This record gives sequence, structure tokens and C-alpha cells, in this order.
Amino acid sequence: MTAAPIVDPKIEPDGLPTAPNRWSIRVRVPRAWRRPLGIAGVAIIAFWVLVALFAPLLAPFDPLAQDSPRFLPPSPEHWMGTDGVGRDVLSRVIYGAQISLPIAVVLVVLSVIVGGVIGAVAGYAGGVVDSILMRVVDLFFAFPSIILAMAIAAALGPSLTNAVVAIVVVSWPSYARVTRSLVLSLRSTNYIAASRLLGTSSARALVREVVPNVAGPVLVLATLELGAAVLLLSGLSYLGLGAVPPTPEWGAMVSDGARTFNNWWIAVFPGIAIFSIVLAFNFLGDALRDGLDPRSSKSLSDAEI
Amino acid sequence: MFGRFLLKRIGAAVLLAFGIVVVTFALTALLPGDPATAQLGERAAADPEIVAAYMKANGLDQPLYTQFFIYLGHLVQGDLGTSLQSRNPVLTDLGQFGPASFELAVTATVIAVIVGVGLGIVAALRPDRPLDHTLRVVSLGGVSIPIFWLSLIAVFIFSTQLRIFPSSGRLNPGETPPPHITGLYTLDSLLTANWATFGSAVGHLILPALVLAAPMVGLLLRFTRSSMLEVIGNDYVRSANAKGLPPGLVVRRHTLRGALVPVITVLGSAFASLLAGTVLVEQIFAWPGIGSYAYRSASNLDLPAIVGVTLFVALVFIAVNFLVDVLYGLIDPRIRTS
Amino acid sequence: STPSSDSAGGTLVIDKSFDLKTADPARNFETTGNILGRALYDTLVTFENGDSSTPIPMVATEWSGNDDATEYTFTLRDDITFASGDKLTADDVVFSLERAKNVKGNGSFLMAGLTAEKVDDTTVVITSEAPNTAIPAIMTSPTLGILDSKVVEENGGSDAEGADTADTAEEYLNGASAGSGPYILDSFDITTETVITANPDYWGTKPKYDKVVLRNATAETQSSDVVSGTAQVALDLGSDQIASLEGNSAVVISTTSSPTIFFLFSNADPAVSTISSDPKFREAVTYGLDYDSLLELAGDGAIRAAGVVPDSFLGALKESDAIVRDVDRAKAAVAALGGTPTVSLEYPSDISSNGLDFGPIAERVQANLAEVGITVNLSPSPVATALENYRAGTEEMGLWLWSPDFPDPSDYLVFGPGATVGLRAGWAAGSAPEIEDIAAQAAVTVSDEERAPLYEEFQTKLNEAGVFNPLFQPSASVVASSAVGEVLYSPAFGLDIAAIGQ
Amino acid sequence: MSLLEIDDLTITLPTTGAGRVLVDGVSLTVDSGQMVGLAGESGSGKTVTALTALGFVPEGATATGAVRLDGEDLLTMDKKRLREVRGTTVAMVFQDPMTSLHPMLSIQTQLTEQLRVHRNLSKRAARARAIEMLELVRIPNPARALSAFPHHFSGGMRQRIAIASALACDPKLLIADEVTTALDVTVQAGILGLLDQLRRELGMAVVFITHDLGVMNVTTDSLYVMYSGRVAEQGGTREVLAAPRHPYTRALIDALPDARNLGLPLVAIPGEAATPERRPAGCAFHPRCAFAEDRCRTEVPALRDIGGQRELACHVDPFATVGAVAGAAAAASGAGTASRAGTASRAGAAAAASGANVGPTDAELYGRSSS
Amino acid sequence: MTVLDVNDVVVDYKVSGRPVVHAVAGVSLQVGAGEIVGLVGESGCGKSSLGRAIVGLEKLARGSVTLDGHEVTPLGRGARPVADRGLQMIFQDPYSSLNPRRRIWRQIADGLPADASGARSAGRRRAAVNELLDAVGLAASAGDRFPHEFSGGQRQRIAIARALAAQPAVIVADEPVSALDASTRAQVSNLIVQIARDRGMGVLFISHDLSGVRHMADRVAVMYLGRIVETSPTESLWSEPLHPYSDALVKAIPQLGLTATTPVAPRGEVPDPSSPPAGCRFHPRCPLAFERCLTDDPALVTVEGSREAACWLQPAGGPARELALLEA
Ligand SMILES: Nc1ncnc2c1ncn2[C@@H]1O[C@H](COP(=O)(O)OP(=O)(O)OP(=O)(O)O)[C@@H](O)[C@H]1O
Ligand SMILES: Nc1ncnc2c1ncn2[C@@H]1O[C@H](COP(=O)(O)OP(=O)(O)OP(=O)(O)O)[C@@H](O)[C@H]1O
Ligand SMILES: [Mg+2]
Ligand SMILES: [Mg+2]
Repeated sequence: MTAAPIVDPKIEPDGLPTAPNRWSIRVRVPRAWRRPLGIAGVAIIAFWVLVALFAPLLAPFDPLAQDSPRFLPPSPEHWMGTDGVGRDVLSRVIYGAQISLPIAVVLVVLSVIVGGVIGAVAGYAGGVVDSILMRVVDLFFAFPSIILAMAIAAALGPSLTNAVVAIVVVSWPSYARVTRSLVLSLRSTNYIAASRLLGTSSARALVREVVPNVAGPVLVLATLELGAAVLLLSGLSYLGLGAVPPTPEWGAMVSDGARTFNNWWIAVFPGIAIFSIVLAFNFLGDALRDGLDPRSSKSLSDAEI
Repeated sequence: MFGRFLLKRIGAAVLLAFGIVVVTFALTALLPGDPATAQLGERAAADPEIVAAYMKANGLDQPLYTQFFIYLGHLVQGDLGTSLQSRNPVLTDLGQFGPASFELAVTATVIAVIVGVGLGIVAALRPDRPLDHTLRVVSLGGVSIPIFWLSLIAVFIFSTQLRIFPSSGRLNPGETPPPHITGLYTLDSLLTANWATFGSAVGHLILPALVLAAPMVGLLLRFTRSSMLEVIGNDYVRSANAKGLPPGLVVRRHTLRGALVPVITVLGSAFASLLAGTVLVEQIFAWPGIGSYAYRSASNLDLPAIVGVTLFVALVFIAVNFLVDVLYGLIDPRIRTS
Repeated sequence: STPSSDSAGGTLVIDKSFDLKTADPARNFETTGNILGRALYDTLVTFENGDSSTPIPMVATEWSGNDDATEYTFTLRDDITFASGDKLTADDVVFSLERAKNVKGNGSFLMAGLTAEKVDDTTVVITSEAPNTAIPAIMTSPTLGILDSKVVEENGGSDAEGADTADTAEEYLNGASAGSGPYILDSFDITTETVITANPDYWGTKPKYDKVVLRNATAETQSSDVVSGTAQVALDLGSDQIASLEGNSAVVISTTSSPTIFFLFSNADPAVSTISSDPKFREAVTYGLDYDSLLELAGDGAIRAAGVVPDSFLGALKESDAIVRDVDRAKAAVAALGGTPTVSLEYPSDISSNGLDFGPIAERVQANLAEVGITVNLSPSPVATALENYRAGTEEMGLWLWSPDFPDPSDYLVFGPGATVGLRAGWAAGSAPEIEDIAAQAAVTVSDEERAPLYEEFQTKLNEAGVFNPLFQPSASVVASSAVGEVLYSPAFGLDIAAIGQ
Repeated sequence: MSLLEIDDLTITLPTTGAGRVLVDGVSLTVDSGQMVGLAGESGSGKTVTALTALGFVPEGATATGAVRLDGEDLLTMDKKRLREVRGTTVAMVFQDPMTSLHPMLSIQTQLTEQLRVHRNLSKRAARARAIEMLELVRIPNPARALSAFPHHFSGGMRQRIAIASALACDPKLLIADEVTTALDVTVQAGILGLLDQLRRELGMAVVFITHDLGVMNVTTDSLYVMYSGRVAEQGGTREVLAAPRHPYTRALIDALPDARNLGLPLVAIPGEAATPERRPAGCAFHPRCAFAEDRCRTEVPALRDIGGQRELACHVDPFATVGAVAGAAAAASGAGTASRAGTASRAGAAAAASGANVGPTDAELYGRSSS
Repeated sequence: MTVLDVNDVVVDYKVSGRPVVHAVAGVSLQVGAGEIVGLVGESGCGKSSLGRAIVGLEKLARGSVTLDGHEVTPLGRGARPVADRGLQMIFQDPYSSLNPRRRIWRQIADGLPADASGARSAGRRRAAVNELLDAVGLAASAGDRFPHEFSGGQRQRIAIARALAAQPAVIVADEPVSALDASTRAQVSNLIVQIARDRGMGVLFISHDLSGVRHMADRVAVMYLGRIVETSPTESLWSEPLHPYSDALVKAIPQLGLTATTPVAPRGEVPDPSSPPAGCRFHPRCPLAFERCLTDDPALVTVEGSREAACWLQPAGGPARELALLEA
């Protein structure tokens, strides 16, 4: 009795509407970016990344040098004017990118790691572990984040590092929630069950089967949260709890300018910088989210608030 | 059924409140500052006798864990301690500043709901049209704008330059606040038919509320849109259309009702976080609310006030979430019965 | 509801960035409280509006001290009544002063070592343990405002020792005033606004405005308020904000120099820092600072502080005696130190004085010292946290200010080694015996002619030691709407409300 | 005049590049009281076609041809009139009873709202009518059911409520789109019985869509078999299913497990169904068809009358005569034997048991010749 | 020869605030080598729960599952014991049964037993995967792709290949074809039959489609509300069912053919599994119910030959009574 298949042996994987080959991964990700807002987002982010990388070349002045007259309005020499101690605002805005961008990334990476691990463990382990971890998450959620951040920053003294710590403390729970809900919905999927039946241990299944599936949505959330992180960071700096002078941090610069708002240029330009980069992250994140499957994007939106 | 649900909720709230007190106290243990020095003047702080008297008077001479248990003892009696700064009971302070923030947050929420949900519906009814794309940019813009910066610009344009709105406070200077009924000046002045005060209260409220509403508008717009779209694709909306119902009725009764549940969740969380997030706006608009109280307490190491505010905001958060759940039940019968 | 300001009897709105804590004069020692106290309570003596050099009569018609300045006798008016109808007598004076001493509040130090005693109904004697020529000046402090002892006692007041716990009158005094001043308290709120109304039975010149609203406003809003007419007087505008109002016909600006001194210190305690305690380092700082560029930040009307004692006080150094920048000398000092000295400079980040923030000044100091080869790391903290380090004497370098507690140079002896502020800079007693001797001598010298040179010498030596670097006295500006007219800054009380429009 | 006359309906979705033709030249008539079936694989355009009877055209698509309901063309009708027609003349029941009822509205609202809109009934009258409808679909305790919500009912009951809701305004035509697909056979039997009864009692016409040819066989009078937006074959249901003429219909039947082919491997249709995006030229079925000729690859076969009130769209018509069938079977059977060896005994038993008029060899023939 | 022995299995679901659902309420069942056993019943009667419990995905509240004489333990945290891997499962939804982020061949290779030497040569594993792909009728190149590139039927084949990788003695197939189109359904059904025959592998084929089961299964077990009410060889069940419920099921199926009649629905609705009726669980819907059925719950007994039934009308030890006659 030969094992000649009854079914049509020539059946090949069909070309579904998506590109039918192994390029698919590469083709699929940029698809989200191809949305006009996604492109705009990428472009603005790329712009700021370049600005940050080439700040020394781009900035016309030393961002710390106080050698111009104070409060010069925008002029051909100082495109964005000078501030209260005679520094060039443009140069400071340019150097500001070197601060906000990397810190936002570090922040989000830290939050993703802390929140992701806790959420994944809670979701996958379930039971008591889940209950306890989720109560902790609830606690941090109910905690008024900015008050917590203020208290931490006040306690540890204002500095960018402490602001980062403070923000991580208040932002990891949302990653924990998303990861948990994603893991929870994945945990009961049949491919995990199948994999376990084949002898995969539960820890291994978590790493091998769950993590890759959670990574996408979490990445999207992270993109959106990059914007939120920049906002929170600049907010803390605005309150004097973040960047320490003379660091050209955008929030701190707005705060400097706020006191003498009739010299509007000091506050307005760094504000535009913050707005543009946050907007870009949101554009990109939004476009990426559109590319996600509905279930993941639902867990995302549930967590985002 | 409902009683049990309520009990469970209250249990969770108590647990959460306890957790928050513990964490806040633990946090204060980290605070390097000394409340006595923070509160006492230059000369007084140099006098150990005065410092000792101050510490004793405020229970600060006890070890932290003793303070913690004393605080807990008072807490169960509804006493949140006395603010070191204002020297009022923290509860009194919260009673004063809470309504101010509440008024601001509620107004902002109402604005955001009207604008955000309204535009969200508009966008969802005509998806992928130019208007929809424009609204998407508006919504993303709303959530991206640094609120402190927006406040500054709003004050500069509307108060300093155009002088349309006052820039600070809740009433004109010297104006007597309306009798305390709810603590919301607009409502109280309306209730007592005090039109001049009402006008002034509204005038002061508009600008900060608009600024505060901006990110929420963005959030609600996006949520309403996606939630509406999801529901519009549902069979039950198709059913309603197949029944030949007028489009207005279909949107109102069928689509909106289905789409509202997720929007209410967002609204609940957004409102709760607004109360805490008013810090920056209240700061700039000199709005005497919880946010500025929290900021002052944090920077003055006013421990009872910090714990009190944190607890208060957390409880509001819990209460709002509870309210959201109740609303769910009202809207969604599946939850009501299960 | 629009406040009218043009006619007598109207409402006056004063914008002030609040540091208000209480309306109980004995417990108050903050600026806003002083402004309020000055309006609600009379003191034994006071200053002419805009002046802080010579006490003038108020409740006391005349006073005299003995030769070694340990005993001052005050003769009281007998025509003053409180709102309760009671007459103001020596009992009330003694009660108020003793109470201020015993409640152990922020201002209690004013009465430290002093005792008030009644001689008869119109005579009070104040005795001091040590010679104290500043007693009349001290008596001008609103903290020592005179309360209606009967009313206060009825409401839990006490002037006895142990009043810090026994006295419970604060709550009452936060709701009603028990004084004889030109105004009475209408409503008191430490966060938004406090309202006072004219005292109809005031014994002195009636104030022009019937109702005055002291409104809590940040410096940013004050400027637009006063232009738009929301407020008539703005008290916290810095020179940069004032600059934008220059030429605006809607406002009248009055600028004087404030007696506040901004100073820098380098900790002299080697245990705190081996760098900042090195005399070479102090020399480098002293000559490396670009005082003119710092003065520029302080704005128009600010003046260079030649020594710690402000210019309007007895014994102040002349501007020509101030240290002049000498970059070469500073660099040489740095070279002598070897390497790049790196220090951290702490300052309060969330307070401002006369509209001036510490941040830009610190940044400028940092830039100045960078020019002579010193690296300064800035370490701003909320004042609550910063004060802790400052008062504990653990700051390596600090940027702070000193406002006089009373207008007498003796208030500045605290900068000496082993004294309050000296210790904060790690300057222990015995580390500069010469200066300590001068300080001790100045403290007990009674006659002004003898005192003045002593204080000058004290300051010159302080400058030489370089532990403290007095930077400048900022300008103090009051911006008033033109309808109100010029409003003078009061160096002693901040603002004399009753004097506005007089 | 028939109740519903769809005439040369073509629905095109303009997309960049070539437009997608969802429905291509479909004509269909439904007479009063008639139950007409639409069968075909997923994506063949059954739903899109049927929905035009309610005046629904997919968002952004253009429809040409005519859809006349009671003589009025729905494609050109103004919106107001269209709304009147929906619910009163024609109504629809959807596939999934879990989602076609609004989960948050009471049964009463969902049963009465159209009555209030179309019939202007008072609340009370509408309620009485709703109770009547629930009785008609045999919901126990209708008065109580009105105040309940959909989640209180089982799937079968929900589907009956959905039918009641559709029938509230006495439509002349009911579109039933896979109304039993999500249900158990036992529940399905109940719904089919109900539909049959309603049709007889109310004289209503039904357009019945299903994949399940067994269900089709026992419910509908006439049948349209669709493939890739076109009608492949049409005629009386039992006739078509008993003696299919189109290779596609034949293949559909052969893929079904049934008494006829018991013990034999089931015969699948090779390849993938054509979609509007990828529709082969000529006869859309030709890549999957064992009988395809050159003509099939280029020329779209038109629907032609083949007698017995049946129509067929096939150039080849391989099952036109029994002789043709037998010949093809003989040619292909040799190749098929090897793989069957393992199941030969069962096949024999099945062949004996099979009494259907299409012999097992035909089925084998079909399967073999395509591989 | 029996390879899988399911003995008196009970599966409970506890949802807080609600009564416990006995989704499976004492089921015994055997599957022999190379035998295909169909498991049919209405939605919600506990078929999936039983299937999952058998392979160890659900905890057993009672009873045991024995594979080749050794008891199978439910899945814990660690890796599943090698002996238990002889039980594999294929799921209904072809879209959720493959990990969308992993290449096909890796997912299949997971199931390959470790080489004797312990060495895991990638080449050898790949070759084994290719063999499996071939066995389910897919080209070897399919291994390098991701699941989204396949249609539902192809995914089910991949799922089968993955299950085969572990060389199972028994596969529990939970409605493997009900999500597929009629024609694809045929392909996958054929494949399962062929593999079972070729490899001598037992299959528990869960389905609610009785005609599909009739085509494949050697024996059929009929489940109602958590219990098995009848087990019979396929054709006997079809031609003369022992249990009134089996009868109702068969009669409800719409048939092809000119003579086909309108299907008949059993009366009543499926009761809530959390509060099953007393006595025989089917009695409220049974046309033949009599007093005893209202109070006493009939056990599953051997009636005649290899046929079992749980009905008071079918006494233990037979002979089988024809329901049509009883009805008349
Ligand atoms: N609203 C729509 N917009 C665009 N394309 C559509 C729309 N509705 C259906 N289509 C497309 O039209 C084709 C026919 O769809 P239709 O729903 O009529 O198929 P069907 O025969 O009912 O299939 P099924 O059995 O899956 O219900 C499909 O390719 C589908 O993708
Ligand atoms: N995880 C679960 N928690 C609680 N109840 C469950 C769970 N899974 C199944 N049930 C309940 O157990 C009963 C049996 O469910 P099961 O899925 O085994 O039925 P089934 O026969 O497979 O149905 P279907 O044909 O719909 O797949 C049902 O009443 C179901 O509601
Ligand atoms: Mg369809
Ligand atoms: Mg199931």
C-alpha cells in the first residue's frame, strides 16, 4: 500500500493577495509606513535624528555660550533669537534633539523591558502570580502619575536621570497591561496548545511562541509612547524637575521663556520642536497600528488610555 | 448580584487605598528633605528649640513606621492629617481645591466629549474622505501638543494680547465666591442666581478648560471613530439599515449605542488622569486646584498633603472607574445580567 | 464687578506671588504676611513709606534707650482703640511681644533675649540681655504687631512660656483681625486672595482704598494683569518683565534697589570639599566672577553689592570698594590649585525674588568661572530640599540670598565665621579670629559713628576671605496702573498698603 | 410580472488598475411565494447579488443593469423610497444570529422600531404585533421575551427572533443569507421547517443563500449556481442537483459526503476558487475544469436555455448525455485504481448501497481526470 | 487493539459567581490502532472539552486517560513527557492553530523526537520535515514560508504534518474540516483517513457533521450534554440508531436526491449544561420518554456486539430494539 497522496500533489502555497514569497516581512512593514501620515512621521523623525547627529555642524553657535546680547528677537543672525542669558535659541533647539530623542528611546526601552516582562509573566503564569502582579499594576495606574513623578523627582532631586526613573515608574504599567492582555489571548491559542502537546515547556513556549507575537503590538505601543515620553519628560523639565541648567532641554527652555513671554521666541521654538517630534511619533505609531490585526490593536487601544 | 459587585469594588478600593498609603509613605522615607526646614523660616530653622517644637507639634519626631500607623489610625476615622503648609486639615484643603479641579476637569471633559465624540462620529460616517484625514491629523495633533506650551500660547494670545479671557484664577479679584453648595463656582452662582459671578466664573473657566480638553479631544476623536467604524461594519447595523430605518435613528440607536462602550472606558480613564494631569495647566492659569496643591505639597515636602492628594486622586480614579462600570451596565444589558 | 481705582473709596487689587502662611502676626515672617500685617496691625514704631533707615513713631510716640543699649523705654499713645472698643494699652503691647517670642514661630527670634514689661498703661520697657541698638528697628517688624490681648486670649491666645503649644488663637486670627491698623481682615486665603477693608475707626490717616484685594499671581500673569487692569499693583515683576512695560502709559513704574543681597559662597569646610575650602579656589572665584555680567542679569535698577550689608543701611561699603574682576589673578589661582577644579553649585530652583530666578544667575556664574578654568556643575533643587543642605552646611558652593530681618547692619553679622550663615558655608568659629573679633565688637557698639566703620571693616575682611561673594542687590519695582499713581516699594515691609495714593 | 427581477446586473468596484467585477451579468427572477436558492463557493457573489434586492450596493461600487422589485427599479430609486421598500416589501435575515441582533437593545425595540417607522403604529399596537410575530416563530412566552435581550436566547431562538423581526412589516420578499450555516443540524431543521411553514402561510417569496446543497435540495424550488460572480447553471432545484449539467455544479456535489460515495475518498475540486481580483479569462472555472477546451480559455460562455426550464453557461456541456458521461468515465478510471486499493472493500460496499442516479464511477471519473 | 482508553472522564468548568459546568460528565471511550472513531453531538455538548481533556489540555475532575497502557497526565509547566506525546490534536480553526510568526518547517520540527545521539542536525531535521510535508501533499518549499501564505485547507494539512512529527498513536481531531469550504473539506478528510490507515494511527474525529463522519469513521460515538449516549459502528448507527437522540440527529440531516424529505427537528431546545435535567438527560426532548426516564439516569451499556447505548429502551446485553417500531 503506497502512500500516494489522494489529494492533488501539485498544490503549492497559493499566492494570497499579499506578496507570496519570503520577502513578505520586508514588504509588509513599510506598507504601514506608506500611508501619508506614516511617511510624514518617518520624515520628521529622520529630520530630528539627523539634526541630533549633526548638531555640532548645524548649530551656528555654542548652545551654552552666553556671548550674545540678551533677548534678541529673531534676526538673520539669530534665526530664533537669543534667550535671557544671551544664548542662541536655534543652537539650543538643535542640541535639544540630542537630549530628547535618546532619552525618550531609553525611557521607552526601559519601560518596555520592565512592563513587558512583568506583563508577560502575569499573563502567562495566570492564577495567583497574575492577580498579585496585576494588583501592583492597578496600584500604579491609580497613582496619579505626574504626582508620583513629581514626588520622585523632588525626592531624588531634579536631574534627567531621575526624571527618567520617575517616568519609567509611572509608564511601565501600561506595557504590562498590554503585554498581559496579548499574552492572555495568545495563551489560549491553539498553536500554543499544539506546541505544548509536542513537548515544549511552558517557559520555552513563552519565549518561542508568545514573545514574537507580542513584539509587534508592543513595538507600536512603544512608538506611540515615545511621543508620550517626550511630553512627560518636557513637562517635568518645565516644572523644573527634569533637565538641569544649562542643558538645552526643550521643556526647560519653554519654562525659561515662559517668564518673559513677551520675548515669545524663547518659548515658542522649543515648543514647536516638542510638538513636531511628538506628532511624528504619533503619526508613525498610528500608521503602524493601522497595519496591526484587529485583536492586537484592540488590546493596544485598551491600554493606551 | 449588584450588592456583591459593589462590595467587591469597595474591597478593592480599600486595598488600593492602603497600597497607596504604603507606597507614598515608603516614598517619603526616600525624601532627603526635612519638612521642618522646608516650613520654617531662616532664623527659626537655626533655632533647635523651635525646630524641635515644630517636629513635635506635627508628629515628625516619631519614627516613620510609627507615623505610618498613627496616620492609618487617623485615616480610618476619615482624618487625613494636617497640611504642614496651610496648617489646615488636609481634608479641608481637598474640600477647597477638589471642586476647583473638578469644575475644570468636568468642563474640559464636556468640551472634549462634545467636540471629540462629535467629530469622531463625523469622521466615521465618511471614512477615508478628506475630512476624515483632516480630523485624523487634528486628533493626533491634539494628543501631541505639549499642554504647558499650549497654555502659555493661549494666555499670551487670548489674555495678554486680545484680552478676551482672564489669564488666571477662578473669579475676578475681590469678587466674593458664591455660597458654597457644590464648590463649583459656575454651578453655585447659577443656583443662587448670581449672574455676574456666573459670568465671571465661566469667563475664567473657558480658557484653561479648552487647553485641558485639547489632548482629550484627540483621544476621544480617534476612539469614537474607530469604535464607530467597528460597529458600522457589524451585522446588527446592517440589519437596522435593512429594516429601512432612517439613518439618524440607525446612528443614534444602533451604531452609537454599540460604539459608546469603549468610548466610555476611555472617557473614564481620561477623566481620572485629567484630575492628576491638571498640574501644568493649573500652574500656568493660577487655578487654585488639586494640581497646584499637589505641586506645592511636593515641592514643600508637605507629607500629609502629598499622601492626602495622592489618595484623593486615586480614589477619584477608582470612583470614576466604578461609575464607568455602572454606566456599562446601563448601556450593555449583557453586563447587567452576568 | 470691575474694580474701580480712580476714585477714593474704591477697590484696589494688588498682585503678589504668595508666600502667605498665616494671618497671625506672631507666627508670620514672610513677605506677603508682612504686607498684610502692616495693614492690619500697628507696631510700636515704623518706617516712613519707602524708607527703612529711621524709625518713626506709631503706637509709641517717643522712645529712648540707655547708654549700653540694653533697655529701651517706649511711651504709648492713649487714643487708640481696637475694633472691640477696648483701648490699646501697655498690656496689649507686652502681651503681643511676649506672645511673638513664645509661640516659637518663624519670627520669634526677633524677641530673642528681649523682654517687654509694662511700666504703666502708656509706658513699656524692653530690656535686652546683650546690648542691642537694633531694638527700635526690630520693633517695626509686622511680626510684632500689637493685638487686642483680651480678644486674643478669649480665643485661645497665650503669651506665656509654652505658648507654642498652649496658644491656639491662630485659627481665630486667620478669620478676623484683632488689631488697630488702618485695615481689617475681611477674608483670608493663602492660595488665591486675601481681602482687607478699611478700618472705619482708624486713629491715623484714613487709607484711600476701602477694599484691598491681595491676590496670588505669578510674575508671568502680573504683568498682563496690571496692563489689562485686572490688578492695579504688581509686586513681583522682574527687570526683564518691567523692560517690556517701559513706555506703556497705562502703568507707572517705581524702581528702587532692594535690600536683598544675592550672594555666592564656597564652603570653607574641608570635610565638605577640599576644593572649595582651599583659599586659592576662593580667590579664583572671587576674581573670576564677572560681576558686571551678573549685574546685567539683575536688570536695570539693580546695584552691585560691594559687601553683604545693603547700600541703604548704616555701614554699607561704597560701590567703589567692591571687588573688581581680575581674570589673570583668577587664572593664576586656578593654576596654583592645579588641574581643573570641579565643584557643584546648588541653588533653589523654584523660588524667585524681585522677579529674579536663580537659574540664569547660576548659569552665568557657571559661564564666568568656566572662563577662568573652573568647572561648575549646577545642582538646582526645590527650595525645600536645597534649604536642608544649605542649612546643614553641606553645599559645596551655594547661590542664595539674604533679606534683612530688620533694617540694621547687625542683622548681617550672621555672615561671620561661626555665625548662622557662616556655618552654612562651613565657616566654623575660630577659623578667622580677626573677623570674629570685629563682629563681636560691632554687635555691642552703640553709637552709629563707631558702628559704621566697624561694619565696613567687617565686610572688607569678609570680601578678602572670599567665603562669601556678594553679587548684587536686585532692583525692587512696583508697577501700578497710572490711575493709582506711583506706588513705592517698602524695603522693610514690602509694601505699605495704607500709604498707596496718599 | 415577477416579484423580483434582476436583469443583467453587473457590479464593479473601481480600484486602481483593472476594476474588480464582483457580479457579472447576473439575471434572476423570483415569483411571489417562490423559494429561490443561490448556491456557490465562498466569494462567488451570492450575498452581493441578493443584497441588491434591498437596494444595497457595496460602498463605492457601481451597479449596472436593473433590479426591479414589484416593478420598481431599486438601483435608480431615491433614498427615501428605498427606505420605505426596505423592511416593508423586502426584508433580510443574516447568517449569524449572534451578531445580527443588536446586543444592547431589547427584543421589543428590535421588533417594533420598524413598525413604528413604517406603519406608524402606536407603541401598544406595535407591541401587540411583535407578540404576534414571536408567536408565529414559536418563541415560548412572547410577552416575557419582549423585555429580554438577545443574549438570553439560544442561537436557534435568536435566529427565529431575527426572522420575526424581518417579517414584522409583512414583506413580500425575504432574503435569507446562510441563515442556518451557524446552527446545529437539529436547530437547522427547525429553522428550515419554520421558513417552509411561513412561506406557505404568508405566501412570501424567499431568496435562500447557502453553501449546503443538501439544505438547498430540501428547501428551494429553483436554484442558481454561481461561480465567480456569474451564474453557471440555473433550473429547478431538484433537477439541477440530481442531474447537474455544469462541471462546477457537478464538482460541488461530488465533494459532498453522501450515501452515493460512501467508503470512497471524497472528491475535491482542484485549485482555488477564482476571486474578483484573480479571475481567469474566458470561463472563470476553466483552470479547475477537467473538460476545459481552448474555447473555454478565451470566451466567456453565455447562459443558454437547455430545455426543461434550465439554463447553462458552459461551452462543453460534458454531461449533456449519459453516453458522454460513460465514455469519459471509462477513459479515466484506469488511472484512478491504484490509489483506491486500500479502500476497495469499502468502496464496494458503498457502491452497493448507493442508489442515487449518479453512479460512483462518475465521481471517480471527475476526481481522476483532474489530477 | 485499543490504544486509547478513556475511562469515566469528568471535566468541570468553574467560573466564579456561576454554578459549575460539568461539560463532560463521565465519559468512557476507546480508540483502536488505525481506527477512526467519530464523536458527534450538538454544539455545547462537550465534544471539544472531552477532546482537550484526552490530550491533557484540560484537567480531569475525575477519571483517567490511558495511552498504550500508561496513564496520560495533564499538561504542567514543564515539557510534556515523551510517552504522552503519542497523543496529538488538530484544531478546528486553521488560522489560530499555526504561529503566524514562525516558519512552517520550524513549527513542524518542534515535534520531531530528539535524535538518539541527542545531536540535532538541522539538515536531518529539515529532511524529516520535508517528508512530513510530502505526506500531507505539500511541496517541500512550503516549509520556508509563513502561515499567512497558505489557505485554510493547506494550513490544516500543515497542522496535520506537525501532529505527525511526534509519531502519535492517536490524534484527536476537533472539527478539523468544519471551517473549510466543501471542496477543501473533502481533501482534508481524505488525508486524515489515509494517514490513519497508512500509519495504523487511531483518530478521534470530532464533528457536528454526521454525514461527514459517516464517510470516514469506523465507529461513531454520539454525545449529548456531557454524556455519550450511543457508540455504534457507523452504518449501524445510520441505519438503525439505538438512542432516540441518534435517531433525531440522523433525521435532521437534509439529504440530496430527488426523494429527499424535509428534515425533522427534535422538539425543544438544548438545555443548559450547568443544570442538566434529572433522569435521562434527553428525556425532555425524547419522543419515547416514559416515567423511568424522568427519574433514572441510564448508564452506557453494551447492547449488542460492539454497540453501546445509554437508554432505558435498550437493555444491557441486547438485542438492539428498533426505534421506528417502538414509536409506532
Ligand atoms: N462591500 C464590499 N466591498 C468590496 N468588495 C466586496 C464587498 N462585499 C463583497 N465583496 C467582494 O465581492 C465578492 C463576492 O462576495 P459575496 O459576499 O457576495 O460572496 P458570497 O458568495 O456571499 O460568499 P460567502 O459564501 O463567503 O458569503 C467577494 O470577493 C468579496 O470580497
Ligand atoms: N473555558 C471554559 N469555561 C467555562 N465554560 C466552558 C469553557 N469551555 C467550554 N465551556 C462550556 O462547556 C460546555 C461544553 O463546551 P465544548 O466547547 O466542549 O462543547 P462542544 O461540544 O465542543 O461545542 P461546539 O460544537 O460548539 O464546539 C459548553 O456549555 C461551554 O459553554
Ligand atoms: Mg455571503
Ligand atoms: Mg467544540
